[in-house]
Formats: sequence, C-alpha cells, structure tokens
Amino acid sequence: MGSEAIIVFLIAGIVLVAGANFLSNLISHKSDNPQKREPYESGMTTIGPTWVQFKVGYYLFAILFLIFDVEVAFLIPWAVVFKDFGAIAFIEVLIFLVILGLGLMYAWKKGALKWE
Amino acid sequence: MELSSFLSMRHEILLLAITLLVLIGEIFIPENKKHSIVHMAIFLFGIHTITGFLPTVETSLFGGMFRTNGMIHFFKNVLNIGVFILLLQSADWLQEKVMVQNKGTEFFILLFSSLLGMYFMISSGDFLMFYLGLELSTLPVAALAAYETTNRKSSEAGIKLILSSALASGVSLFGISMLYATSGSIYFNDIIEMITSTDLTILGMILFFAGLAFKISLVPFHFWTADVYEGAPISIASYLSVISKGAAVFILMILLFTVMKPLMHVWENMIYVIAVLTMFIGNLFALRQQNMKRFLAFSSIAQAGFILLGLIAGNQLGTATIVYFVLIYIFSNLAAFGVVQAISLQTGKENIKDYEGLYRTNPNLSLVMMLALFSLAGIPPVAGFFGKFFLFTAAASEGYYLLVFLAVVNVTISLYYYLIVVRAMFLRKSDNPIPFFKNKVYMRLGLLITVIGILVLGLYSPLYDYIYNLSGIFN
Amino acid sequence: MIRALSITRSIHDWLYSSMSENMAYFIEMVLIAIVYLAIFAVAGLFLVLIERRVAAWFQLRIGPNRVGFQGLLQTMADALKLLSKELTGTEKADKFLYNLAPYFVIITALMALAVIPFTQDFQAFDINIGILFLIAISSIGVIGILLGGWSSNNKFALIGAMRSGVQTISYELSIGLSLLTMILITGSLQLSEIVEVQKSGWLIVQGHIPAIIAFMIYMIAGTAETNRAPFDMAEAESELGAGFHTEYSGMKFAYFFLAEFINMFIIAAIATTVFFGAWLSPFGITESIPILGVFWFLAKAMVLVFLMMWFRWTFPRLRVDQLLTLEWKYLLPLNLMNIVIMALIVWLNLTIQF
Amino acid sequence: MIPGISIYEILTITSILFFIGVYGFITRKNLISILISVELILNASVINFVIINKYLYPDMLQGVLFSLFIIAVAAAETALAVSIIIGLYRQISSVEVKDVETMKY
Amino acid sequence: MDILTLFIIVPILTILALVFTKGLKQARIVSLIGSLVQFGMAINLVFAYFKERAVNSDIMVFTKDVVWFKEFNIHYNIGVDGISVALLLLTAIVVLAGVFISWKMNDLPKEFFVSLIVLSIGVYGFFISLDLFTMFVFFEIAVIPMYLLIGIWGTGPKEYSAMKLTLMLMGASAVLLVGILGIYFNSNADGGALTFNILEISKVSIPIEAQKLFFPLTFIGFAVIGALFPFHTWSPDGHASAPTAVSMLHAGVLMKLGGYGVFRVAMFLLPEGAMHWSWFFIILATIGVIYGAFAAIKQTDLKYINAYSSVSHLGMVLFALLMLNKTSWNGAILQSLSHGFMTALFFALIGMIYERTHTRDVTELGGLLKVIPFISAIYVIAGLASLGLPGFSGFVAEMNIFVGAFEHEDMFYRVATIISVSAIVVTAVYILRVVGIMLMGPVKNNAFLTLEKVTWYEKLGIMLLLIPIVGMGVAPLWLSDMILESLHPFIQGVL
Repeated sequence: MGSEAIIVFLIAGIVLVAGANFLSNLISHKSDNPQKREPYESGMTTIGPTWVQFKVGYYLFAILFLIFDVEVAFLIPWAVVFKDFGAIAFIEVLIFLVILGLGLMYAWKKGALKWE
Repeated sequence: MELSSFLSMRHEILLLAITLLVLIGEIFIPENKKHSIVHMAIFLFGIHTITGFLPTVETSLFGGMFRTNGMIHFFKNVLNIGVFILLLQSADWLQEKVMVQNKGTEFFILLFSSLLGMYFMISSGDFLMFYLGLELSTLPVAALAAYETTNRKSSEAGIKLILSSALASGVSLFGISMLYATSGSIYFNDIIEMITSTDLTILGMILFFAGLAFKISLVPFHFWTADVYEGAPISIASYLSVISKGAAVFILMILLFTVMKPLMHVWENMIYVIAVLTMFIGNLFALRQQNMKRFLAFSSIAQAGFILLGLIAGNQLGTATIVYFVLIYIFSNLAAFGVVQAISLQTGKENIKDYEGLYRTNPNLSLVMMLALFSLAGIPPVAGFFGKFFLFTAAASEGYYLLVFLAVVNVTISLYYYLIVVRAMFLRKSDNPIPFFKNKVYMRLGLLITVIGILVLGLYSPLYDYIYNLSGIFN
Repeated sequence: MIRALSITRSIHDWLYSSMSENMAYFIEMVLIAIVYLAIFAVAGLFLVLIERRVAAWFQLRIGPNRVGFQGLLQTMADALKLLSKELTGTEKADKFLYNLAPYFVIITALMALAVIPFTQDFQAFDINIGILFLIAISSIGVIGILLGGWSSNNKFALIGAMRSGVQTISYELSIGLSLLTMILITGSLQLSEIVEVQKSGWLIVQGHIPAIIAFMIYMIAGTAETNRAPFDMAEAESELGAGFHTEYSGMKFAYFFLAEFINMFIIAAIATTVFFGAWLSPFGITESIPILGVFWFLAKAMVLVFLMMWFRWTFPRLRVDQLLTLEWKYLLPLNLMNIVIMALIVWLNLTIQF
Repeated sequence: MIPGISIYEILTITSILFFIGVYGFITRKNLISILISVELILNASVINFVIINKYLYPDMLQGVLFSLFIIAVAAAETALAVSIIIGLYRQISSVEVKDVETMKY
Repeated sequence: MDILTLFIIVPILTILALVFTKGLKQARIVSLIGSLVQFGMAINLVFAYFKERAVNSDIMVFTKDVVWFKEFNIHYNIGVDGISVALLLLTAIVVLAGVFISWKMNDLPKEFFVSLIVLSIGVYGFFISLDLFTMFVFFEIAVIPMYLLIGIWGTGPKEYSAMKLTLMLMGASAVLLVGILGIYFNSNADGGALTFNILEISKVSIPIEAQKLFFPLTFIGFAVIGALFPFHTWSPDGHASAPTAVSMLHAGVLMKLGGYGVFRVAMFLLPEGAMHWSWFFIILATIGVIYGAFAAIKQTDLKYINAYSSVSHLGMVLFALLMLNKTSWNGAILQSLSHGFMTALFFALIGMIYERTHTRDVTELGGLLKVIPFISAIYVIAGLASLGLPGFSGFVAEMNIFVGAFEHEDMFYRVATIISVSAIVVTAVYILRVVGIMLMGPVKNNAFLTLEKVTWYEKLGIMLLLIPIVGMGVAPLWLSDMILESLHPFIQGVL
C-alpha cells in the first residue's frame, strides 16, 4: 500500500470520532442546567481568568527540546548511512555530540534544567 | 579528502576550538575567577588573528560546499582584525558591567559563533552552506542584541533584529528555491553553467538579494538598523555595522560577480536604484538624529550605499576596491563606535548634545572621533578618502558618471552631519561637559589600532596592490 | 497491505476481478480502514480490561469478572455506557479547539498503528522512513492533549496539559535517541527491513550492552510518553482532578482514554519491533507459518505491556522536577554516550550475530 | 510524487503560503503572530525545495537536504525569538507590537 | 629629499613638533621657526628655479615621479613652473605673516597653529602637484582645517559660516571629482594607459564631447573656491567670521587655488571645452566682478568690504583666464599674486584695528590716522594698491588683464571687458570711502585715544606683505618674465 494509506487512516480516524460523537448524541439523554456549564473546579466557581501566564520553565524546556529534537533529526540520516562510512562518520558525529554535550552541560550549569 | 586539507579550514577549526575552550572555561572555572575568561578570550583570539596570516592554498572541500582561496582567506583576516579590535574595545564594558552579572562568556561564545558563521558564509560553495552561514552569523547577534536583559530597549532591539532577519532570510530562501528550480543545483559552480536569464531566475535572484540586503541594511531593508543599533549594546551595534556588514558585502560581491554574472544586466539596474536610494535615505535620516548610535546607524546605511558603487562596476577594480573600502570602513567605524563606547561606559551619555565641549576635557578621544568621522566622510589624508575615491573611480570606469555625481552629492550631505558631531566636540562649549577620564589599557589599545589604521591604510599603497592581485580570482 | 493472509489475497483478487479498478481500489481501502478500526477498538477495550485485571492481581483482588467470561465484556459495557452519556462541555471553552482535540489524539494513535508490522506483510503502511514516521506521529499526539487542556478553560486542565506537554516533549528526545541507537545496527528506518535484519538475532542481542541500555531508556521514556504512572503528572487525580481531560465527558473522554491505551500498545509494539524481532519467533521455530507471527508479535507486545502496568503499580508518582531531572540530567546524557558506544560497536563490528 | 497533482499546483500553494506569511508579517500586531508568519514563509520555502527536488530533479537529494537544514535553522530561530519575547514580556507584560516602539526614527 | 617634497615634509615636521609643545609661547616659537624655514625655502626655490630654468627647458622643473597606486596609475608626481613658484612664494610669505599676526592667540594655541599649518600643507601640495589625484587630495586637505579655524577661533556667526564654507567647498570638490574622473577615463583617447598625470593628459586629445561635458564640472569645481558668482556666498561669510590670520590665508592663498586649478586643469587639459563654454563663464565672471564691487560699497563691516572686494578681484582673475589670451593670462597670474599680498595685508590691518577698537563697523570708526598712524598709513597704501594705482602691484596686474582682454575682436568679449573695467572705478569708490570715513576726520570715540601701539611682531607681519606689493609694482618684469615663460605650453596647448 502506498502513501495513500495515510489519507485512509486520516479519514478513518475522523470517521471514528465523528461517528461516535454522532452516535452518542443520538442515543444520549440530554438535560441542561447552568451548573453543568460551569467549569469543574472542585465545586468552587473559577476565580480570575483561567488562561493565565505560565511559569517560564515550560517555555524553557520547550526551547531546549526544540534544539535537541532538531539534533535528532540530524542524527537519523547519519545513523542510517553510518555503516557505509565508518571512521569519518564516527569522528564527525563525535565532534557533533561533544559540542552538543557541552551545550547541555552549559544549560545545566546555568540552571536551565532546574525546575523551581 | 585528506585530513591535511582541513588545514585550509584552519580559520574555522581554530575559531571553533576557541569557542569551545571559552565554553569549557565557563563551565569549569569557578565563579570568583570568571573575569580571567575575558583575558583568555582576547588572548586566544589575538593568536587566532595572527595565525590567520599564514599563507594558504586554494582548495575546495566537501564536494565543493566549502571553498577557500587567497581572497577569501584575506577577507577572513580582515574580519578577524575587526573583531579583535572590537574585543579590545568591549573588554572594559564586559568586565565592569557584564561579568558582575555572571554572563560575560556568552558574549564571546555568541560573538565567535557569529564570526564562524561569517567564515562559512564567505567560504560557501553552495547555497546550503551559504544559508547556514548566514543564519549562524545572524542568530547569535540577535541574542547579543537582547543581551542586556534588564534593558527594555535591548530586548526590543533583539526582537526587531531576529524578526526582520527571519523575514529576510525567508524571502531569500524562497528566491534560492527558485534558482534551484531553474538550475537544478544548489552548487555555485553548477549554477554558473546552468543559469539563464529567465523570468523565474530573475525573480529568484531579486528575492535572494533580500537576505543579504537585509544584512547590509540596504534600503528598503534598513528599517531594523537604527532601532537595533540604538537598543543593542554598543559593541553589538558596532559589530553589526562593521563585521556583519562587511562579510555580507563580500559574499554578495562573490555571488553577483560569479554566480549571477549572466544576469548582470538585471542586477546592474537593481543596484543602481538601490544604491541611490540607500545613500539618500541613509544620509537624509542621519541629518536629524540626536543619538550617537542612531546617527552612526544611518551613517552606516549610507556607507553601504557607497559600497554598492563598487559592486555595480562588476570588474576587478570594483572587487578590489570593495574589499579595500570595507577594510578601511572597519577601522573608521570601529574608531567611532569605540569612542562612543568609552564615553557611554564612563558617563552613560550617548547623545550628540552631550558631546559638546568634549575636546576641552578629553582631547584624545575627540581627536580619535574626529579622525574616524573624517574617514567616514572621506576627507584626505585619512583612509576613508582613498576608499571612497576608488569606489567612485570603479563606478566611473563603467561609465556611471551620474551615479558618481549623486554619490558625491551625498558625500557632501554626509559631511554636514559628520561635521555636526565635530562641531559639538570642538566648537561648542558646554556648562556640563563630559568630565575627563582615563581609559583602561584594552580600550586605549583598541582605539590606537584603529587610529593607526585610519592614518596608514590609505597612504600605504602596497596594501591595495596586494588586494588587487588577490581579487583577480573573481573576475 | 495485508498480503500474507491468503484470505485477504483472495478478497483482493475477487474485488479486482468483479468490478472496475477504481471501485475495487476504493472498496479495498475501506476494508483496510475497517479492519484497522476494529483492531483499534478491540485492542483498546482489551487493554483496559487487562489493566484492570493486572491492577487487581497486584492488589490481591479479583477485578472485573462478572460481565461475560471472566469479565471479558466488562469494558464493552463500559464503552456502551460512555457512548450513551451526554456530551457536555463548559460554556467558556474554546469550542472549536475543544472539539478538535480528540481528533488529534485518535488520528495519531490510528496512524501509528498503521505502520506496526504485526506479521510478515501484515502492515498497512510499510514506509521507508517508518521509525521517523512513528516519532513524528507520536509528537503530534501531544498537541491534542495541549489543545484539550488549554481549550477547556479550566485551571486543572491547563496545568495538566502544560505538564503533559513538557513531559512528552522531554521524553520524546529519549525515545528518538534510543531508537536511533538501534538504527545504527539496522541501517534502515523501514520497519520491515528492521525485522529482516533481526533474522540473524534480535537486536537486543545483536547490540548487547548498549542495546539493553537503549531498551531500558526506551521503556522509561515510553511510559512517560504515554502519561502513565509513575509519570502521570498530567492527570494526577489527587492534585488536578482529572488533569487535561477534566472537562471532557462521555465519549469525548473515552477518546483520550482509548488513545492512551492504544499508545501504550504502540510503545510496546515499537519496542517489540525494534528490540525483540517483531513477529520473528525465537530461533525461527515457526518461520514456515507466517500467520503465527501475529501470535509472536502480540505475545511479545503483551509482555511489554505487562511490564508497563507493572511499573504503574510499583512506583510512586514522580514530582515534575524529578521527572525532568531524570530525563535531562540522566537519560539524555546517558543516551548520547550510548549512541557513541553503539557507533563504536557497529564500526568495529562487535555486534553479536548468529 | 503525488499522482494527479502537478508541480504548478503545489508551487501555487507555496506561493500563496509565502504571501500569506509576508502579509501576516506586515499586518499582524502581535509578536508571536509575526513569528508564526515568518514560519509560514520558511515553510513555503521548505515545501518548495522538497517539491522541486521531487518533481524536477529526483536523482539528487539536494533540495530535501536543504529543507532539513532550513527546518533546523528555523527551529533555532524560533527558540531564540521566543526566548527574547519572553524576556521582553517579563519587562513590559505585553507582546504587542505597539508596545515595542520606544525607539522611532 | 628633493627641493619640492620638502615643502610638504617641513610643515609635517612642524606639526609633529607642535604636538609636543605646551602653551602659547612654545607653540608660536615652533611655528615661527617652521614657517621661517618654509619662507627661506621659498626664496631659495625662486633662485634655484632661475638657475635651473637657464639650463632646462622642460615645462616643469624639479620634477619627481613616484608610483603610488599603480592600478589606477596614480603617481606622486610633483614639479613646478614659474607660476607655481610665484604662488609658493606668496604662500610662504602669507603663512609667515599669519604666524606673526597670530602672535597673541591665547585660546588653544597649539591647535590653532596645527590647523594653520595643515592648511598650508594643502596649499603647498596643491601648487606642486602634477597629478590630478594628488592635486585633489591636497585641495581637500586645504579645505577642512578652515572649518576648525573658523569654527573655533572665529567671531560672529562662526558655526554657520564655517559650515557653509566647508559644505560649499566640499560640494565643489564633489563636482570636481566627477570632472577629474571624466578626464581620467578619457585620458586613453590616443591609445595609451589611463593616467592622472597632467602633462601626459595635455598631450592627449580628449574627445570633444567629453571635453564639453567635463569642462563645466571641472571649471565650477575649482572656480567655487575662486569665488565665482553665484557660488561666492561662502566667501564673505567665511572671511567675516574667521580670525585674522585665517582670513589672510583664506583670501590671500586659498582662493588662489581656484584660479590656479582652473588654469592648470580645466583649461590646460580641456581646451576645446574651454573654447566652447568660455562665453557662459565670462558672463558669470563679469557679473562677479561688478557685483563684488557694488556689494562692497554697501557694506559697513570692514571684513565684508574686503571680502566682496576679493570676490570682485578674483572674478577678474577668472575673467582674465577665460579671455584665452597670453597677456590677460599673465595679468591673471599677476592679479592672483597681487591680490594675495594685498588682501592679506588688508585683513591683517583690519584684525589689528579690530583688536584695538573692538569694532569692525566703518561707521563707528573715525580719525584713526591720528591715534594709530602706522596702521592707518599702511591701510591707505594697501587701498591704493587695491584700486590699481601705478607703482603698486595691482596696477601691473590689471593693466595686463585689460590690455589682453581688449585684444579680442569679438564684440561680446569687448562688451564684457568694458563692463569689467568699470569695476575699477567702483573699487576706487569703496576704498576711498572707507579711508575717508575711518581714517580721516575727528576721533569719534574717546576710547580710541588710548589705543595700544603697534607691536614689533605686527610690524614685521605687515612689512612682509607690504614689500612684495611695492616690489611687484616697481619691478614687475622679473616676475612677469617668469610667468610668461611658463605660459608657453599653455599657449601651445590651448590657443
């Protein structure tokens, strides 16, 4: 099966969710009251806006992830052809990883990995 | 590929090693001895600068992605000298203002990374390497521009720089993709053979031009310049205006003269218009500036316009003169920024008005400033005159007399605002002048080198001969 | 294409002989989709049951055993119950994103399922960048969670989503890197080829020490990736209500629930494929009957699933900082070193092969 | 190579994407939106490279390789931009363009 | 070191020495020594020139040619003929007199003398250059110190005047630059290499079209500093604001660069262009002559009077040059020299008067002859020289100019000449008016009765300038010979 499989599965997923939703809507018992529409918060009403500013740590890790994930993207092609190249590929990737490791150590040292 | 051929990459390898050393130093040196990193970095970079002058051979590595020859090598040395002076000038600032916040080493790491990017950019043999170099040279500078994290202007400068650079490189990439579509390769050597003057190629070239025009801050890609210069730390402003611009001019020259030679009839007209616009807009906006950094920003835009005069010539004279001019420009602008830096560090004053009466309190600084401004304006016998004269000669050699005329009109305009600063320093008297202060050793050394450069480079003609002989490679 | 099974072959032939090519093609696609949807649903329901039984077993109780034989239909009944529940939602929610989130999690789980090689040729989508595809798809799942948590307009949900986000992206690195370690041996990203390579020994044997390390890292990261205990900060019920899906009810909640279990299975399946020879039987004992591969595959996967459940009922929940410390300060450096070691082993040809 | 879809259609899409990005960059009032616009431009280029490679020059992988690097660089760019925006946000509690205009002319 | 390069080296050494001085006394001594040496060298050059000329019939003597930028064929190429020698002598004398006049320069003395000497380097270099590039370099070097000199040590609206002066002159040099580049890129018309060398270019026949295009550029470029109407406006303002010594140098020497440049570059290298355009520039020059003279009548500020008279006189120089005639050329050069000495003397005297009375307004002065007789007497003499009284240098120069001009048969030239001649009458009016109001009559202000006596250094400065004026008037022939001889190549080339 070629690349159209991806479309097939996409459609299948949509059909599954939409179909089940439809079915559920069809057979479920419906009742409405204002309390039901309140957000769930341990029985209390929500205080203040919900979409609040988040601590910067989350962004920091997102940024770190971005950097290291890209590095994975570079390693994958390397890993695939590694057998064909041997020594040169090994040395090059060693340099790459050493720099990367230094970067990680730097981030560590600077407290970027600390969750406060 | 032999390992010995890596020797021709020694600029890159050495600089990378230095960067890593500084990084290791940052990780392992205890807090109370951190200030030694400044000395270490400057010392190492000094050695790097000197070793750069060892001879090299013409090579092409990684299947043509990386290439080097005498001219490229020389230009890397030029950049090295510029950065070395810059480091000397920023050493005091780093030690007094930045190391106390425990983040001085990032300055070196980022700066060296950026320089490394420029090496790769000017050594690139294909668009991939070029693009990587371009980005590697821009991104760290954006981080550096936002370096003073407690200063709102600095953050603004950073965000402006990175967003506009991202836009420019995106547009540029789109252009590269068009060139790739028409020529089927991203290697310069293949493109030279394949490129023809079709609509798509021309559009691609124009879009591609945007990325570099941004770095050189040519009109209409100059909007970021003044804001970033004003907000960023002075060292970074001067780095942007000198080193970054120089490298971009150089690679633009290589690309236009080699890869896009078949499209010369197109880019000639394009550069003609842009040169005129850049000179006029840069100069006219510079007239109304009050802040020294913004002032120098617009002045550097105008200077970029002058550089295009050498570009438009498209011959060996143009090539040699651009390099020569950039070299001179590095010294002149660094001298000007150095003085601004020194004064700003000591007193925090950055406005032209604050400079009134400077000569009577700090004669040496104001003399350096005057020389620098005269060199920028193109007044003999300082070096800037020779650079400008040769640029005009190069443009005139292809018959662009009208352009030369417009350029010299601009020289006159520019003289006016350079003289405004001179006037403030020498002619005016102030009730509250900048008090006398003595610079530290590094700053004095940095300024001294620039002054020697300004005074000697123009008069010393063998240098021009040397550059001229090297520049034959591209024509 | 499910070619190995002769029944599918005959269906295929019949379709193409009895109607126009486009029509046949279309129907075939629909059939495949139905088959995988069925696998999806059955696997999900079955895994929930297993989870409950295993939980009961660990806690020395019996677990669901009333509905059907040994409670086999228990989850079916649960699903029916969920289906018949009202789909509520809060007033303040960002409706569009709120409804969109389940699609993300379900579609990604389904797509990941598509590339799993159940047995020889029993693989809907044998793409040549299989592993990369898996990694890519699995990172889309987290968007669904983030969307769901964010759009609910509920602080618990938002916190849960953010935690889930930071956790998933962190451990994704480890997943990628540990799989990368194994790619060094196989030299291919295509899952069928990876299986092929393992005919001369499962990779965990071929790669010996680094492979075992990689496997361990993979299992830890995989558990974290699916937001399962002990890494279930995203839905830590004692702190956050129900975490990111606090505001989801009925069927919409079921999607998240279902996807989580399918993801667990997918993690186990990938581990099976990459480390334990997928459908290959030990020492090739059933090589001649490819259909038995399904059995071997599921057996191996179930062992790994059991392992993950074991984790759940053994370890206490981590704090966020511990979780991140584990990943960034231990697993990631270890992983990087592991890659170098593996590269060295491959380069010097020190792998064990039969 | 997708059957039934020619390179022109895809290139049209990427061009539209590109101009949406440019338009967004110019008109958007929020720094994050601007950043996203820039990403659109970059993505347009990425798709361009891959498509051109796939359709016109399938025997060499230059375009695909290029796109990989563009993605990497774009990631770095975004990381940096976001961190600068965060730094700015900490000072002025805003990511609106109108609030980062302290320097003009 | 050859005799001409020393003209550059000695001032540079003087500057270096000045850098290490402290205070007024050291500074003025050092600069006095420097300019004395320079003066001696100039005198020596005159004798050496005659000696050399007797055996050497080249156009230029004492030539030296060093390659500088070989890609552009730029040479450091120097040499002199009679005209240059005369102008060098003028420069040396005026600079020396300027140092004397600035004897009491209290504010930033070191910087003052350095700027003054930098200015003189530019002028010396300009007069000895035979290469367009070096000529241009020295031209610009001469302009910039003016900015500081006027801006720092000047009076009145000094910043405005300094800026105006600098910008107009730099604007002129911008135009000039295009002209020079045009000449350069047409200098291979006969198939040779591109060159900046004046002598070599003069042998090349530059295409007529190029000549017509580049002559006005080159002419205007130089003529602005020679105060060509309507580009003269920088000159009166500059003069008025400048300190005494600077006014002297400015009017006496710097403005001569214009005439010299026009003659040596524009007309010598682009003769066809000169023929083509002469009518137009003659009109401008004539207007300048008349306008300058009439404007001088209107002024009450002594410096403005002199400044406008300079515009008038230098307009006459340009006018004479454009007449394209041997006699009038001779007159033009003589007028340059004569005006140089004379106007320097005027400004020196005005400076002295101003120092004592603290006003330059003619209407506030009166009866000075009674209180400062020496200065007043010299003023009268200078005035008489200025209006062309026989026996003084002005007469010789103007005679030559008008005799030469009348030789033209064309009606247009004759009319222009007649108009210009009438300026002499106007000159007499304003000179005598000033003499009458300022020197004669009763003492208007009692404060004038206690004016300081003329000091020895002032006397020395004045005498230095007065002697050549009288000398040229009484014995003009040796100078005239020297100049006429040097005009031969021009006559061959242009006419």
